[in-house]
Order: sequence, then structure tokens, then C-alpha cells
Amino acid sequence: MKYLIDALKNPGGYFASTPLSVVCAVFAAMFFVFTVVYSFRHMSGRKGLWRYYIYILATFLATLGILFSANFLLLLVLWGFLGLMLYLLIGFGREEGTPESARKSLAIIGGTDVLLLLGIVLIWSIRYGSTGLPGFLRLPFAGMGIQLDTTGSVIAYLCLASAAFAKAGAMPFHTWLPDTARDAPVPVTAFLPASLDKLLGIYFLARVTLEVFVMTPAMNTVLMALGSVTIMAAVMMALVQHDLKRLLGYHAVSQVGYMVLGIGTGNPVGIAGALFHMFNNTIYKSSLFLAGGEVERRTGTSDLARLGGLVKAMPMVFAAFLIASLSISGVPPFNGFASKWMLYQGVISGGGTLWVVWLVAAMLGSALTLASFMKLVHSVFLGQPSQISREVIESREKTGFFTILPLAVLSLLCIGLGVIAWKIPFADYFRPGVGGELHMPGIWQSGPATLVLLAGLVIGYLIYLSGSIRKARIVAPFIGGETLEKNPDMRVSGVDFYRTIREIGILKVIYRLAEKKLFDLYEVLQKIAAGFGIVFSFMHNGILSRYLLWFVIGLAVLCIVLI
Amino acid sequence: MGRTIIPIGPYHPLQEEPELFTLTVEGETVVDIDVRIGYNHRGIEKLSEMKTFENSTFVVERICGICSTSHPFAYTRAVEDVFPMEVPIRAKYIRTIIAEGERIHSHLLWLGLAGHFLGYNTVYMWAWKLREEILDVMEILSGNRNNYAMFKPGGVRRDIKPEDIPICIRKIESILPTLDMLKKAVLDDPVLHARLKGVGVMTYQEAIDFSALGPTSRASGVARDVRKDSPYGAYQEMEWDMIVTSNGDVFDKAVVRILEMFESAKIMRFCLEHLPGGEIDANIKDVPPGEGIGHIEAPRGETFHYVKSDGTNRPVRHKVRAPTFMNLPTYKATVQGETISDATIILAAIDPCYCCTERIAVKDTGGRILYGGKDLIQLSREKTDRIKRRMGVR
Amino acid sequence: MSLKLKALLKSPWVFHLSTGSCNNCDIETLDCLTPRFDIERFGMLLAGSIKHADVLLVTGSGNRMSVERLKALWEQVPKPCLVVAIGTCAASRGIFKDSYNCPQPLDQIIPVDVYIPGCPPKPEAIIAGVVKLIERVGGSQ
Amino acid sequence: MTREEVLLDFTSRFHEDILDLYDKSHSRVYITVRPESMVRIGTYLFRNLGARFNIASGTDMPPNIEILYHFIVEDINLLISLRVLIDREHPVMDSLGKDIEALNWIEREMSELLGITFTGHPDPRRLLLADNWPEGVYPLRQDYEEWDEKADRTRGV
Amino acid sequence: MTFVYLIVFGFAATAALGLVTSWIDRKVTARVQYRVGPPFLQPFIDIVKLLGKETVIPAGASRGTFLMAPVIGLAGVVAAATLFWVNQFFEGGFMGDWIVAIYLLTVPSLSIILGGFASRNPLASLGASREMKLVMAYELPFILATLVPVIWAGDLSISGIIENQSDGITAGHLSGIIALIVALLCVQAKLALVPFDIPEAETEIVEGPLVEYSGPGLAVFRLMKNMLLFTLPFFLIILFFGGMRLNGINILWTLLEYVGIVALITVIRNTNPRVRIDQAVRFFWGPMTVLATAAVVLALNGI
Repeated sequence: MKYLIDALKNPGGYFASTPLSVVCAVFAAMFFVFTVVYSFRHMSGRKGLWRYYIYILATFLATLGILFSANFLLLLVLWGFLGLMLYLLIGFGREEGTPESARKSLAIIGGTDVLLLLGIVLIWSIRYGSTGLPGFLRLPFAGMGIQLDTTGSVIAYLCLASAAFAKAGAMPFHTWLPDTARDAPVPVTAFLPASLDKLLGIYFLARVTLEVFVMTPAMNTVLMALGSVTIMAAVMMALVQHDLKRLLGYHAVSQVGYMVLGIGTGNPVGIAGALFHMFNNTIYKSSLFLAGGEVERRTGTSDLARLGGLVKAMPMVFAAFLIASLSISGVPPFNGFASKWMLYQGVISGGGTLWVVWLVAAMLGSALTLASFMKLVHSVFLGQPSQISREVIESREKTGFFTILPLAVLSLLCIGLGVIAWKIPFADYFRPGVGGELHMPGIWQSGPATLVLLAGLVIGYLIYLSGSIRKARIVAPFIGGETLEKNPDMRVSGVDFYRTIREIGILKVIYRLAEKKLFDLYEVLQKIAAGFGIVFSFMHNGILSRYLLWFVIGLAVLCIVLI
Repeated sequence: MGRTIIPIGPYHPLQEEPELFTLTVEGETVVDIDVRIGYNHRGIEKLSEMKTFENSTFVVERICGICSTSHPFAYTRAVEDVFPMEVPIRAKYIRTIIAEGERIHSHLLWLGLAGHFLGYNTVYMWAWKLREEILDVMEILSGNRNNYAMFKPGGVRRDIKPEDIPICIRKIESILPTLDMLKKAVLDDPVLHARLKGVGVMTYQEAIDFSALGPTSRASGVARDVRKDSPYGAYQEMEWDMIVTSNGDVFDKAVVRILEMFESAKIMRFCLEHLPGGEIDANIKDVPPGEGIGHIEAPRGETFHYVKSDGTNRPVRHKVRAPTFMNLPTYKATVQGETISDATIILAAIDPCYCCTERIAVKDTGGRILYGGKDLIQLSREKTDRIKRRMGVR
Repeated sequence: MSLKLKALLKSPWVFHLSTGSCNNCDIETLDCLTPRFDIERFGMLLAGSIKHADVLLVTGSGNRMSVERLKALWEQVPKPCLVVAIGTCAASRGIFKDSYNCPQPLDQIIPVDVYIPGCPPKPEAIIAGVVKLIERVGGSQ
Repeated sequence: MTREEVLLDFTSRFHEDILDLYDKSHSRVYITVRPESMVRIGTYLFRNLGARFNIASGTDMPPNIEILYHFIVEDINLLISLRVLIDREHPVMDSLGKDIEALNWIEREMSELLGITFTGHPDPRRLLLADNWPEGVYPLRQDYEEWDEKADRTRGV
Repeated sequence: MTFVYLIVFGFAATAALGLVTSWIDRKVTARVQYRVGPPFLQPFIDIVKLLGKETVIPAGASRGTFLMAPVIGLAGVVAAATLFWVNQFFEGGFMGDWIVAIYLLTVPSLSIILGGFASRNPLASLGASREMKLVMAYELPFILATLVPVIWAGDLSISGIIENQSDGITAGHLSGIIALIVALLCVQAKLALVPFDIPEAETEIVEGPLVEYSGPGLAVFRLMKNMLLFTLPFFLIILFFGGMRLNGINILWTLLEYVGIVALITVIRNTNPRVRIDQAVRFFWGPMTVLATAAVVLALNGI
């Protein structure tokens, strides 16, 4: 209590502001506004909306708290609070009952919160072990520079990193994310897992890596390996998904890989790239989720097999979705490319001996991202309309202003941040946060390049003008003389686009294992727990004394372990 | 989930004739297939009932452009079977020469198209270049490139001039080395192996169940060839081999066809060299009442004609069964489980000829030869020359 | 003659439609592509999709089923597009005049620009026909 | 088995079902059988004797419709044509296509061109005729008449 | 102003050379097949003709996307070509590096995919999905193979790669040769030529994504493809032969290299059948990736 009063008296010791936290806070505020605006329409008609808005507000405030916190313990408390908020917010995805995924995310995030606590304790014991409890409460979240030379410090780093990973959704703590994306209401997904959690996780990881610890090459390699694996594995899983939101959820995981990779380079360029990528990711990912949410609201489903051809019903949403898709796939000159390019520079100059591996994983990951987004674009917006889509198109409902506004702003940001590249956001905000000399081996002049691309578009348009484009005639598609109207089955749904890939060699085995959830930490632990459960049910037979006996034995074992 | 119908046809570059195959696919894998034919049905069986026995030959010739020998051959044999009667030995030899020439040109055509379907346009061009030589031989022998108009009940319509024989033999000999080269190019290409081997396998039992015919069944190990089983024409006069392979995949079907060309060339050469003298026509006047069946081995398999006569000069019923009619349904056994890319080549591998399948030619009452092919050809040839001169092309 | 029309005449891409033929005309049409005749000399190519076609080569006697599709396809062709009826069947149904499944001659279904008679016309005749058509179109402008 | 053995075996086995046997030549035999026993005989020929199915040809011969099922026993070069006569007014026949794949299409064809109903056929759709072809008009019947008023029979060479 | 000239040059020169290359390709193909082949101006005439044709848009398709797609692709090629030209002939070079080039070169494929999807045609959708799979397949070995020159040059920028090869071209090393072979096959797939013309397989899925395009849309797509036919060999020359050198005897060498690459592409396309998409993916992810990796390892070790 005393320290709480102390803290209130003297906030400077507990809160601090860095350029990075300021820009993060600005973004968080922006997403907060968008989410609320978007929710007006999307969430209308649901029960307990006041609770929903309070949760959102609380989440936002807690986020601000974390961003400006300069104290580990304060951070820990708010961190845990966010996890709880997420749990509560996921619950709004259903009319009644809390979905399994909410429990899953609470378990994973809560579990890593415990690791976070452990890590903090370890740091305290390394640094201020002698000063006792007061020192623990005052443990500052800045400039410690702990060397990663002892087992304790390595474990402490890994614990903190795990918490960051779980929050951001990097492997191996990613599994809550796709499930959450499927179950939670879209604004929640866009707000928390896609934006704020990423922001916080990567922010935390960057600060821990840069300020609390001094990285070693080995730890860098571990981070980069984790990042690369996250990129590849998540994107491969995303390729074969057939639910819109789940697919986006896997991409939320995959993109974290880039950031982890960037931070793992330990190179100022890489870290700056990672932070830049984090912002870009929150922008286009929110845009994607919001657009996807609109699709789901209008059609009532997010199953790709039942969607298609929606571009006629919602051209604006499609445009935003396409821009965000191109952005996430790293097509120049959108913002995704700018940050990925920086990341690659970091990897090339700071990737160590295995830089080729990381680089190729990241670049291939981006091609695969493009592939899965093309699948989405086809099976949701383009291609032939499904039954549901046809009804939606015929209803002629206009997309609401509150839906368009966030999408439009986000799309503009996608283009804008890409074209001005890192010049403004980077020079003013990330660079002070990162420090060090920035040397980039390559060249990317987004301004001239954009001009050239624009010129290409103009040339194409001129070619069109010289042709007969203005008096275009609408005719039936050519499918060998048959008509689509008579054959509604002649519809490529896009769900099975990459089945061929799935059935190639070793991938077949991996996919089969992944479907059995063998790579899902939570499920595996649950299975193990279920195995224990069988033993337990054998052991408890309903007699109180027996329970007592087990309880005592357990206590004894616990004591022995702890001592 | 995710099932889609992919149409192949009716107007599709894969097919010369319109047919609609609907492939039900999951991803790229074909799980079901259905076919809708009838885009080519012209009612030839009915037409044939309206024409005299003599004129029906021309209708039958136009069942199919590629089989323009097989159908008249089977038809004339059916009419001759009504008596039954034998045709003069020289006519038999001439018929055999024409039939084998057609087999070579048909197989080359198939080979070229198969290459085309696989995107291997070089094979397509080479095979068709070679085919032109055979067509030249046919033009020398019959005066026409395709619809030869050589057959009539009781014999042949046109004799082979003795001075043409050495020219033809030379031509046939000249194509053999190129054919050999083509054979090596096709059969030794590793990419082709990867593409064709083990694809669209039809087992022996399936070949029996579907009563598959010709090279399609011979590739599955069914050693059946009408030329051997119930000899006709001059086939029993010489030695030749029936080509049988056992895998039943697309590659084997190609192998059978390519090797058969060599046999055909052998037969053709033998017949030309040993052409006996004598009449070429038995001059049938009236066809007695009765029934006749003629079946011969066309390039694609057995062609079957059934003719019923009531003593007038027109058939009461003329039933035509082209080999594709029996071969085509085998797609059910061969295509399922393959990919779309393979489906197209599997469909092509049975050498489908839908115009045959949808014959039902009807006999025509008229009796006039509706189109004197030769005259028109002559006209068009002159026209072409004129235009060529005008355009300055060679 | 405008540049675009000139270009059209120098690069006519043909699409081949069979409406119930004996295949011979179709084969001879394909033959035009092959080494001996090689219509690519004149810039002609066989188009895969009807939307790329400048010239429709129609063969066959107008079978009921294909004629229905032919009408629909004619709508889909980007104009200007020329129609060439190849073979006696396409010109007048020839031997199939009385067939129950070939009710109408081709030119009652879609407008035909040029007829190339013959059963089948030789590849030379087909090329000549198309060339004549080109000359006619070029001359009338 | 020789030709004589096959024929003897066949006639003795299906003595009851055979109405008439016409031994035309050494490779052609025409056997008239009862319609109701056709499936049994056809299956026996195809499965047990190893005959290949050639084709079936239906002919409209008022007052009957005659179907000839042609099978060939290739080892002895014998073409066996099984003749079945069914009533023209009620042309119903048991389907062989449900047992033997090879007969699937020809039965579809006969049913649309001659109007024969094959009971038990697995896939009784149209095979050749256009979708707009009227029901109940069978082109291969002797009394077929032009039904399409748009038809133009004047042009030809 | 210089910039405008650059872009116009980048477009015009690339288009002209691309059309000529397309003619070479068609002519060589014809000669291999004992044919005469098209006249010299044929590719150009084709484009002009297509411009004069009517535009037809498939019913129910998204008009905007359908018409935008070819233009996006063209912009991608123009940008990539300009990038190469600028770095080739300007001191220092600017605009982008190897990574940018790789990304810009996927834009044409992307445009074809988008166009196919927007066509509302099952065949086009199927073709576009195949194109996407093909991109996934060849991207991995292509990145690896083109990384070899980067390793040799020790520089990411295009101009740096060119400069650093002035005293020894990449293809002069063993790793360079291996990488060149891999890159050449990837280029074959990028150009969608046999044996990798799977997306447009004319005899399977009727030109695939291009099935619905007519008139100007098709003209732009064809122009884009023809420009790619020049741009990709140019990229290979930059990476493996130290760029185009237009002084003295080197002109001949450059010409030889260029024609050699184009001829190889043409010969490969004329001596192979089309493979299946799964075979293509296996081929690129299997042997090609192994080869490319070997080349990278060799290059890292200075062989």
C-alpha cells in the first residue's frame, strides 16, 4: 500500500515516456477509435453492449499503462489484466457461454504470465537480489544491460520472451490466435490479437531485448530461428484453411515471425524494421479483419466454400481488402513491402552465418502469404458468386459509413506509409528508440519507384484509351458454349486451391500431424493432462480420507521440490 | 466440400468435335466424370435407310473423316455378308492397302494431337508433317486426301495404276526413318515418361467389362484384333505382328499405336509389291433379303456394321457401331482419381472420334451422289493455285 | 483502310467451331497449321478461347444441339468477327440435308461471310478461302 | 472349345429359351430368344463364354421392335446375334446395362431413338438427342415424321 | 524531366525489344517445327489488331478489377524494366535493389491471377490458382539462384552487382553456372512457357486466366508478356554476365548472351511436353532447390 501511495505521489518513477511508446500509444488510440466506430454497426443488437464498450475502454487504458510503464511489476499487473480482458471480450462472439478458444487463450496467456513473473523474479535476483522486496517492487523496466552469460539470465530472458511471444502470437505460443480469430467478434479480433497484442508483444520484446538484456549471437540465432519457423509454419497452415477468420488468424501469427526475426537480428536496421513492420502489420491486419467482419456480417458465414463473388455487393470493402492483401504480401510500393525490405536489410547485415536461411524463409514466406491472400480474394470477393453471395448482391444493401471510414483511413495509411516509406515515421520515432548507426546495404527509393509504377499505370491507361475500352459489351463467360446459369455447380470455390501443395511428399505428413494438433502446445498439454486424468479417476474413488491422503502426499512433494 | 464442376467442352481446343465432359473435381483431382454427347449427332443410320446400297457407301464414308475407310469397308463387308459372297482378290488387296494407309495416317494424327494436348507442339508438327506424306500416297492411290470413295459393295471403285506402285513404295520407305526418329523422340523422352506412365490405367478386367476395342484394349493386354481373329481382306496372306502391351496406361496406348504404324507400313508394302491381277469389282446387281454383319479393325478398334435387306435396293436397317462408342465409356474407369491435366490426355488417349460415335446415319432415298468430292477438290485446287500466284507465295 | 483493320487482316486469329461434322474439315483446318501449309506465315493463329478470335471457322451440318450453343457463342465473340463456313456441310448441309437432327443450314443461324465448298476442302482451299475473305473485307473498305 | 461345342452347349443349356436358331455361315449365328430370358443368356455369354459384346441394334419392324444383341466369341470367330422381339406398342425390355458396363450407352441410345424402355437401367438419361427434342418422338421408328416447323429441307447441293 | 525520359525509354525500349524477342521465339519455334513462321512485324501487328477489337466483359464479373488487372501487370513490368535500365546505364543507379527486382517481377503473375479471378469463369479461376501455385513453386529456387550473384558481388544493389562483375562475371564460377541453370528454368516458369505453361494450358483449360480477355485487355496482357520476355533475360544478364556492355566487341558478347538465353528458353519450350502442376511444384521444391542451395553454399565458400 505504501508503495502504491508512493507511486501516486511520484509517477515519474513508475511511468516514463519514450518516442517508441508515444508512437505506439498514438496507434493504439487510433485503433481504439476505429474499433469503437466500427462496432457501432457491427455489434449493434447484441446483449450487454455497455459491458463490451467498458471492456474495450479498459483494454485501451491498460495498454497505455503498459506502454508508458517504467516498472516491471506495474507492467506485469496490467499485462495480466489485458489477458483477462481478452478472455471476456472473446465471450461476446457467442450469444451464450464462453467459447473453448477463450479458455484456451486465457490458459496460454495466463500461463506465460506466470513465466513473466518468474522472469521478473529472476531479473530481480540477478540485479537487486540483496535489496529484498522493496527493490522487487521498484524493479525498473529500462536500461539494465544484463549479460546473457549465466543460466539464470538466459532463463529470465526466455521467460520474458515467452510472455512477449504469447501476447504477440509467435510460435510456439501461437495456437490461441487462430481459434480466437474464429470465435471472437471481429472488432475484438481486430482490436486485440491483431493490433494491440501485437503492438504490446513486440514493443515488450524490443525493449527487453534492447534495454534489459545484452544479446549474444546465440540468443539472436534462437530468436531468428523462431521467427523464421513462425513465418513458414503459420503461412503453410494458413494456405490450407477454409475459414476466412481462421486464415487471417494464422497470418496474424505468421507476421509476428517477421518481427521476431527482425528483433532477433540484433541489428539496428533489423530492429527498426521489425518495429516498423509491427505498425504496418497492425494497420493492414486491422483493415483485413474489419473487411472480413463486414463480409461475415452481411453473409452470416465465414466459410470460404459458401462465399464468392462479393465484389459486386461491396466494392469498397473489396478495394480495402485488396490493398491490405497486397500490403501484407509485400507488393511494392505498399507499406508491407517497405518494412519487409528493411527487415531483409537487417537480416542480410546482421543475420550471422545463416543469413541466407533467414532471408529465404522470409522472402518465401511472403510469396506464400501472397498465395493465401489470393485464395482469400478469390473465394470471398472474386470468382463466381455462391448462393449466399447472390442473395447479398440482390439485396443491394450499401456498406455503411462507419464501416467504410476505418477501412478507408487504414487503406490510405497502407499506401501512404509505403510511399513515404520510413522517412517520417522511421526517422522521428523508431530511430531514437533503436539507437546505433543505420547502414543499409540495399537501395529502396519508394518515391521514384512509386512514380515509375504510376507511370506504368498511366501507360496502360493510355493503351486502353487508344482501344475500344469505352464501349465495352457485356457477354456471357466462355465455358465452351455452355452457360453458367444452367450449371450453378461450375463454380471454383477456392477452398481446394492448394490441395495439390498439401499432397506433396513430406508436406502431406506434416499437414496430417498439424491437423491432429500435434504442434499445438496447449492441446498436447491437455492431452497429457487427460492422460493424467485417467490415473486420477482411478485414484479418487469418492472417499474423503483417500483425497486427504493424496493431498498430503502432494503437499509433501511440493515442499520437497520447492525446498 | 469444395467440389467443383470443370467443363471440358463442348467447344474446347482439346476437341475437334464438340463434346461436353464435366469433371467433378476437388482441387485438381477428378472425383467424378460425366459426358454429354450428341453435339455431333447427324442421324446417319436413318439417312442410310433412304439411300441405295451403293450410295450408302458415301454416307457411311462421311460418318467420320478419319475413319473414311473403316466405315465403308465394314459396310461393304456387311452387304457382302448378306449373300454371303467373296470379292475378287485384287479388290481385297486394294482394300487392305487403303485401310492400312488410313491406319498410319490416323495414328500419326493421334500422335500429333496427343503431343498438342500435352503442349508438345513439336511432336504435333512433326507427326503431321509425316502424315502429309501418307496423305500423298493416298492421293496417288485414290485421288483424294481424305474421303477416298474407293469402296463399293462387291469390290473397289478404282484400280491402282501399275506405274503408281513404285512411287508409293518409295514414299512409304522414305517415311520409315523419320517415323523411327519420332518413335525415339516420343518413347525415350523422360518428361513424357513422367507425364504418361502410370496415368489413366485401365486394367485387363476393365477392358473386358467395357468391351474396349483396338489399341485401347491392346494396351491393357487384351490380345484382340479383328484382322487376326476373323481375317478379312488380305491380312491372312502375310506375316505381321499384333502389338500388345500390358500396363494399360496412356504411355502404353501410345506405344501400341506407334508400333502399329510400322506393321501397317509393312502390310502396305507387301500388298503393293504382291498386288495380284484380276477384276476389282464383282458387280453386284441386287441384294437379296437377309441380314449381314461386317466388322473390321479400324485404327481405333473394331468397326461394326449391321445391314438388313428386304430385297429392295435399300437397306431396311443399317446399324453402325464405331469403336469410340465402346471405348469412350471407359473414361469412368480411367479418369477418376487423376488430375485435370491428366484427364485431358486420358480422354485423348482412347483416340475418341465422336462423329463416329454419334453416327446414326440414315440412308437417303435420293440416290444421287450428293457431292462429287473430286470435282470440288479440283476446283479448289485450281483456285488455290491462282491465289497463291497472286499472293506471290511460292 | 484504317490501321486497325489492316492489322486485323494481317493477324486473323481463328477459332474453330464444329457443329456436327464428319471431322474431316476439322482435321484439314488443323492441317493448315502444320509445316506443309503453315498459316502462321499469314499471321493466323488458332485461338483457344472464342474471346480471342477474329475469324470463326465453322464446319458441320448444324446439329440441333451444337447450333443452340453456336448462337450463344456468336454473341460472345468480340466484333469485328468474320465467319467462314468450311465444307459442303456448313455451306448447305450436303448429304445431311434430310437428317432429322440437322434442321437448318448454317447461314440461317449466324451470318456467314464466306463459303468454302468441298468434302473436305483441301487445306489449300481453306487458306485460299480465308485469304479471299480478307481481300474482300480489305477491298470493301 | 470348338464352334460346334459352343453351340451345342449353348442350345442345351438354354433349350427352353431359344425360339429359333439360324446357322447362317461358319462365323454367323442368329438365335431368337425370349425377351424375358435375354438378361440371363446375355450375361452367360459375356461372363462364362468370354464373348465380347459388339453392339445391340434395334429395328422398328411393325408390329414388333426387334433388338439384336451381337456377341463375338473371338477364339472361334463366331458372331452370335441374339434376336429379341418385343411389342412395339409397349416396348419394354430388361436392362443388361446394369450388369455389363459395355451395354450402358447403347441402351440409352436405343431408348431415345426407338423408344424402348429398359427397366433397371442405371443411368437412363438422353445420350444423343438435343435437350429440346420432344418427348415421344423417336427418329428411328418407321413412322417418324418431321416435327420441327422451322426445319428447312430445301437447301442442299 | 530526365525521369520522364527514363520511364518512356524503359517502356518503349522494353516493349520494342520484347516484341522482337517474341518474334524470334515464334520464328525459332516455327523453324524447329519445319515451318516458315510469322513475318517480322507480326507481334506488333497482333497488338495493334487487339487494340482495334471490341472489349467484351464477362457478365457478372467485376468490371473494375477485370480491366485494372492487365494495367497493374504492365506497371510492374515497366517498373522492373526501368529499374534495370536505370541501373545499367546510370552511374550509381537508384530506385531499388535485388529484393525490389524480385518483388517487382512477381507483379505480372499477380496481375494475371487477379485478372483470372475477376473473369467469373471456372476455367480462369482454375488457371489462376495454378499460376499461384507455380509462383509458390519457383519462387524458392529463384530467390536462391539469384542470391548467388549477390553473394559474389557482395552488394545488394543492381548497379553494384553489375560493377562488381567487371573483373569476373558470376557465370565464370561453378556456383554461378549452377545458379544460372536454375534461374533459367525459373524464368521459363515465370514466362509460363512449356513445360511450365500449366496456368495457360490451352488444351486443358483454354488459356486459363486469359480466357475472358479480348481487345485492349488482351493486348496489354500480351504486351506485358512480351516485355517480360525481354526483361527476364535482361535480369539474368545483369546477374550472371555483368549486365549489357555496349562498348566495342562487348556489344557482340552481350548480343550473344541475350540471344543465347532466348534461344535456350525457346529450345526448352519446343522439346518438352507440359508437366502437371504437382510435378512442377515437386520439380522446383525438390531438385531445383537442392541445386540452388548447393550453388549458394558453393558461392559462400568462394567456389
